[in-house]
Amino acid sequence: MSLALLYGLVGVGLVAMGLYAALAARHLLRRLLGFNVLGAGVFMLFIAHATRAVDAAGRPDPVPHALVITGIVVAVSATALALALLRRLHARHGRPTLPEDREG
Amino acid sequence: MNAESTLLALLVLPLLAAVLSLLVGRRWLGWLGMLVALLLVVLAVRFALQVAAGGAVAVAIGGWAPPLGIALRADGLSAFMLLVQSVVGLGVHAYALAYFAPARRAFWAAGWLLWGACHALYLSGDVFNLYVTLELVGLGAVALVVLGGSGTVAAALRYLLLALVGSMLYLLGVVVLYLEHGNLDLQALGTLVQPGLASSVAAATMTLGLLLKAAVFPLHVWLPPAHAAAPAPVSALLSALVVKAALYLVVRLWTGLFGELPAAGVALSLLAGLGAAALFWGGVQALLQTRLKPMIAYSTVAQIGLLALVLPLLQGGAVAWNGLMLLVAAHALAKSALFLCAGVVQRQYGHDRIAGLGGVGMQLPLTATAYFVAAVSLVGLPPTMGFFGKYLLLEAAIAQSRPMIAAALVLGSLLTAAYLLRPLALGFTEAATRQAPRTAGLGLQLPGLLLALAALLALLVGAGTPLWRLLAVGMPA
Amino acid sequence: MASEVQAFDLLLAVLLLWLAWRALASADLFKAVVQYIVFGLLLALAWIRLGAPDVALAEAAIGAGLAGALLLDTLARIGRAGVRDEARPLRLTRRRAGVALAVVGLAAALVAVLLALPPAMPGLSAEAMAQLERSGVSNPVTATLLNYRAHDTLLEIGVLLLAVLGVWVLDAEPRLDQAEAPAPLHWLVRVLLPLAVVVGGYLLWVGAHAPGGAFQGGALLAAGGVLLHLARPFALGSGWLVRLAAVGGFAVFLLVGLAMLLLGGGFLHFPPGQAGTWILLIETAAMLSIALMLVVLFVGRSRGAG
Amino acid sequence: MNALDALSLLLVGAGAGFFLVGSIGLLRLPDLLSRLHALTKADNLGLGLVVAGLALQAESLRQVLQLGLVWALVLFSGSIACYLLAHAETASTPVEPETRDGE
Repeated sequence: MSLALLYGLVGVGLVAMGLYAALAARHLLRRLLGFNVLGAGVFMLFIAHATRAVDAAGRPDPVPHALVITGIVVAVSATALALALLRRLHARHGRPTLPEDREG
Repeated sequence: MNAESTLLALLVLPLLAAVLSLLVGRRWLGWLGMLVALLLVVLAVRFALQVAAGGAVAVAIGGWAPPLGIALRADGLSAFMLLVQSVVGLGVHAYALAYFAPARRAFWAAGWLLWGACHALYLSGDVFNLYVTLELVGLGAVALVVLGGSGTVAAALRYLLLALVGSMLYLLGVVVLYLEHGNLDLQALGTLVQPGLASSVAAATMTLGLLLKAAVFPLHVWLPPAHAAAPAPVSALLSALVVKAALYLVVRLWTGLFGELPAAGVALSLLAGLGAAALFWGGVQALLQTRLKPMIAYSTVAQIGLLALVLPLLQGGAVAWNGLMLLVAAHALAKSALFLCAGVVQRQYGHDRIAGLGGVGMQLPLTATAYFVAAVSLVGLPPTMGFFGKYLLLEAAIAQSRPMIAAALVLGSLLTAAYLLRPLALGFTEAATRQAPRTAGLGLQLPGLLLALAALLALLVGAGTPLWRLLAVGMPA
Repeated sequence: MASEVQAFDLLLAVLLLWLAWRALASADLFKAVVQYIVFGLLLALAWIRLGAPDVALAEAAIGAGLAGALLLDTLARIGRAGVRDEARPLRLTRRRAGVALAVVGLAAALVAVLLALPPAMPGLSAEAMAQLERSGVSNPVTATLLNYRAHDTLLEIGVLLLAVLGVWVLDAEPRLDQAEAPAPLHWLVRVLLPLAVVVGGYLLWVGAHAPGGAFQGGALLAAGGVLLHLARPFALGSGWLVRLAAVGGFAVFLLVGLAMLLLGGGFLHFPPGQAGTWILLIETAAMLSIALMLVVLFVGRSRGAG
Repeated sequence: MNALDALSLLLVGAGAGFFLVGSIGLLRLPDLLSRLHALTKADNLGLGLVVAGLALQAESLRQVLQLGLVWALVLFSGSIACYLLAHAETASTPVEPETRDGE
């Protein structure tokens, strides 16, 4: 088993968990954590792959690295905005869930 | 100014306007906005002419040719979308000038970033760069929705979460493509992609992510609350342009990148099925609404369904392609006009209950006319753009012996007529329920009317041969 | 970089999956968030292991650090009742069966894709290295971010700017009532804040030829700002200067790109001889803006002390 | 393996041992204050030993100084973080009987 495959499989696992939590959970903070884990999984697939594409000097492919840094910044920006919205929603309704996800 | 410079100007100008919007004094915001929007319309027209005359344009940013760098590419489809974007944008910005008084800086700054993001999306020829533009569009839309106040927070958050998951699914597909081919350039990938598991997975995740963002049934749940709660000019931008951006990418992917896959036919038929379901579900929901803005928002769900419904016809050639483009433009113009009208009504009466619209025809004749023209175009009655679009699509459906699509097209149009004309009937037949204080001035009423009329005027000016020549540039064979 | 799988990799893989699962499934969200932050730190370790130190720095500073601070701040604001979730938040119900099925299908397809990939792939490393001479920097990741794919990075700063605009649109939040910050926190700030400035500047400078860059440096500066806010809450508002500082990085990036166009190159086309200088200019402005915007995302429009 | 390597190994091993003890203390001790006590004492010492072991392997004085800086910073922020945690704990749980009445 190569390094790329091992971490690639971890990436798939993270994608699966994160996607499920982002879509299925009720608590909005949990859904956001799910989105972030999903993102981590996608990035992991990408970086793990970069180790397969080494150049003559043995350095991995830098393009996925740069793209993942972009992805991390985008994901954190979006998370920050979502958290700000979540705090306002909670302040207004006293609940950290969307109306359709409330029980009873 | 050659075509490459026009393209760069279209990319940079809205971003520059966003920067200026954060720095200039508040009273200059609107004028700056109008100036740049007018300039963009001129540039977009010029660019369309250049593309129609000289063919597709490509610019490698920073002088780095793909696959290492990012190429901007524009064909007829891109130029046409830029044109639609600028015309609708100009109308909505003019309306915002009167709607947000005193000016709200966040509207202009976020609005310009959103506009720039749409341009960047229509021009981008790189699958990862498209991901960044998608996120930019999504976050811009959220920032604009929350301008509607604390009542919009739940809708904005629902939209943000689903949009984020949608773009992450898209990115997953991009990663799979890179894993397989080591390339991100849209054009190069088009020649590299071979039928197989990896391509299918990439196609499935990217399309699913985009359908989520385009609110294609049954992934539409986020749209009606968000579009109904946002301030009217924002709703107009979102319904007319933002959902189209994701749909544009679906068309781009399935006519280029994945068009040669054996699964393409099945996938497009599946999309058509979803579209038909959306057309009827959205239509029925729109009929059941008691307020104007949610009704128009559900109508967007239905109209997006209509656009998805006719996608399989694209494999059959130019007639359907031209018809779809006309329909896209007609919907963008009409839908933005309808939302602007709803905003006027809300300003005038303090509510938008359909039952309380008696006498609108007398009290707000300009707005009622705008609503009427826009509704007629959406329904598809002659001589509007919507009519010509649907006519061409019907012709294509019959020529390609797709009776189900033709039938759904006609039935969907009847349903559209049912829900759109109901408020109008009330407005013209019933007597005024009460005398409303006049607050909605000309500045608020005219933009909607102009947008609605643009759907008629555009046909006089551009339809026929010049438009077909533009759309033929880069049309999938 | 050893590309053989070692026991360490297996341990890290198991830990990553376990921590992610705990972050998503533990009933107490406080625990979940802490587990997520630890997950982020281990993720940074994994990036190092995979030969991506630039990503590791970004992950530790932005992904685990600032996102973690934001998550914890949100927990504090939604209070005890909001932190408690269902006992089994991800329990499989009939409503969720469809989602679960789709996710399992997707995972199976992805595993099949991974297994079918050839062991070695060209990727873009050859092209990236071949052009490194002309890019103005010698760190290929920085070359990609600020030269080959500068357009991505420009738009990405735009995304951050939009998040800030979104936060500015929302009403101001009430300030958390907290006791006077204890004295040792002030000592910490007094030592760490200058250090954050120095290290942030160092990361920016070193990014040209070693791991580092504007995003990592900006995140570090922002961490200093957040720490300062915790010790001595301040308000930022959205006045002209703050707006200028927020948009400055984006504006300088855009204007330099345009200047290149007007000087006869192309948009964002740096002449190879001067590329290093232009990139440093863009990165400096970007770092300051990124730092400020990240602090704004944390501080919001909340009113300062008093 | 020469004597220097052996010494390094010994120091790093001892450091890891202290980390282990600290972590066990974190898991097993009953309340926050004693947990903090176990954790910080063991970790500061553990990290010091690890740093000393690694410093023996350093290629230049610069690396030694960097390692020292790492240790000093962790020591400094760790002890203040520990103080803040303890402070928050004592501030949020006043004398027992009063809270009982209040609830």
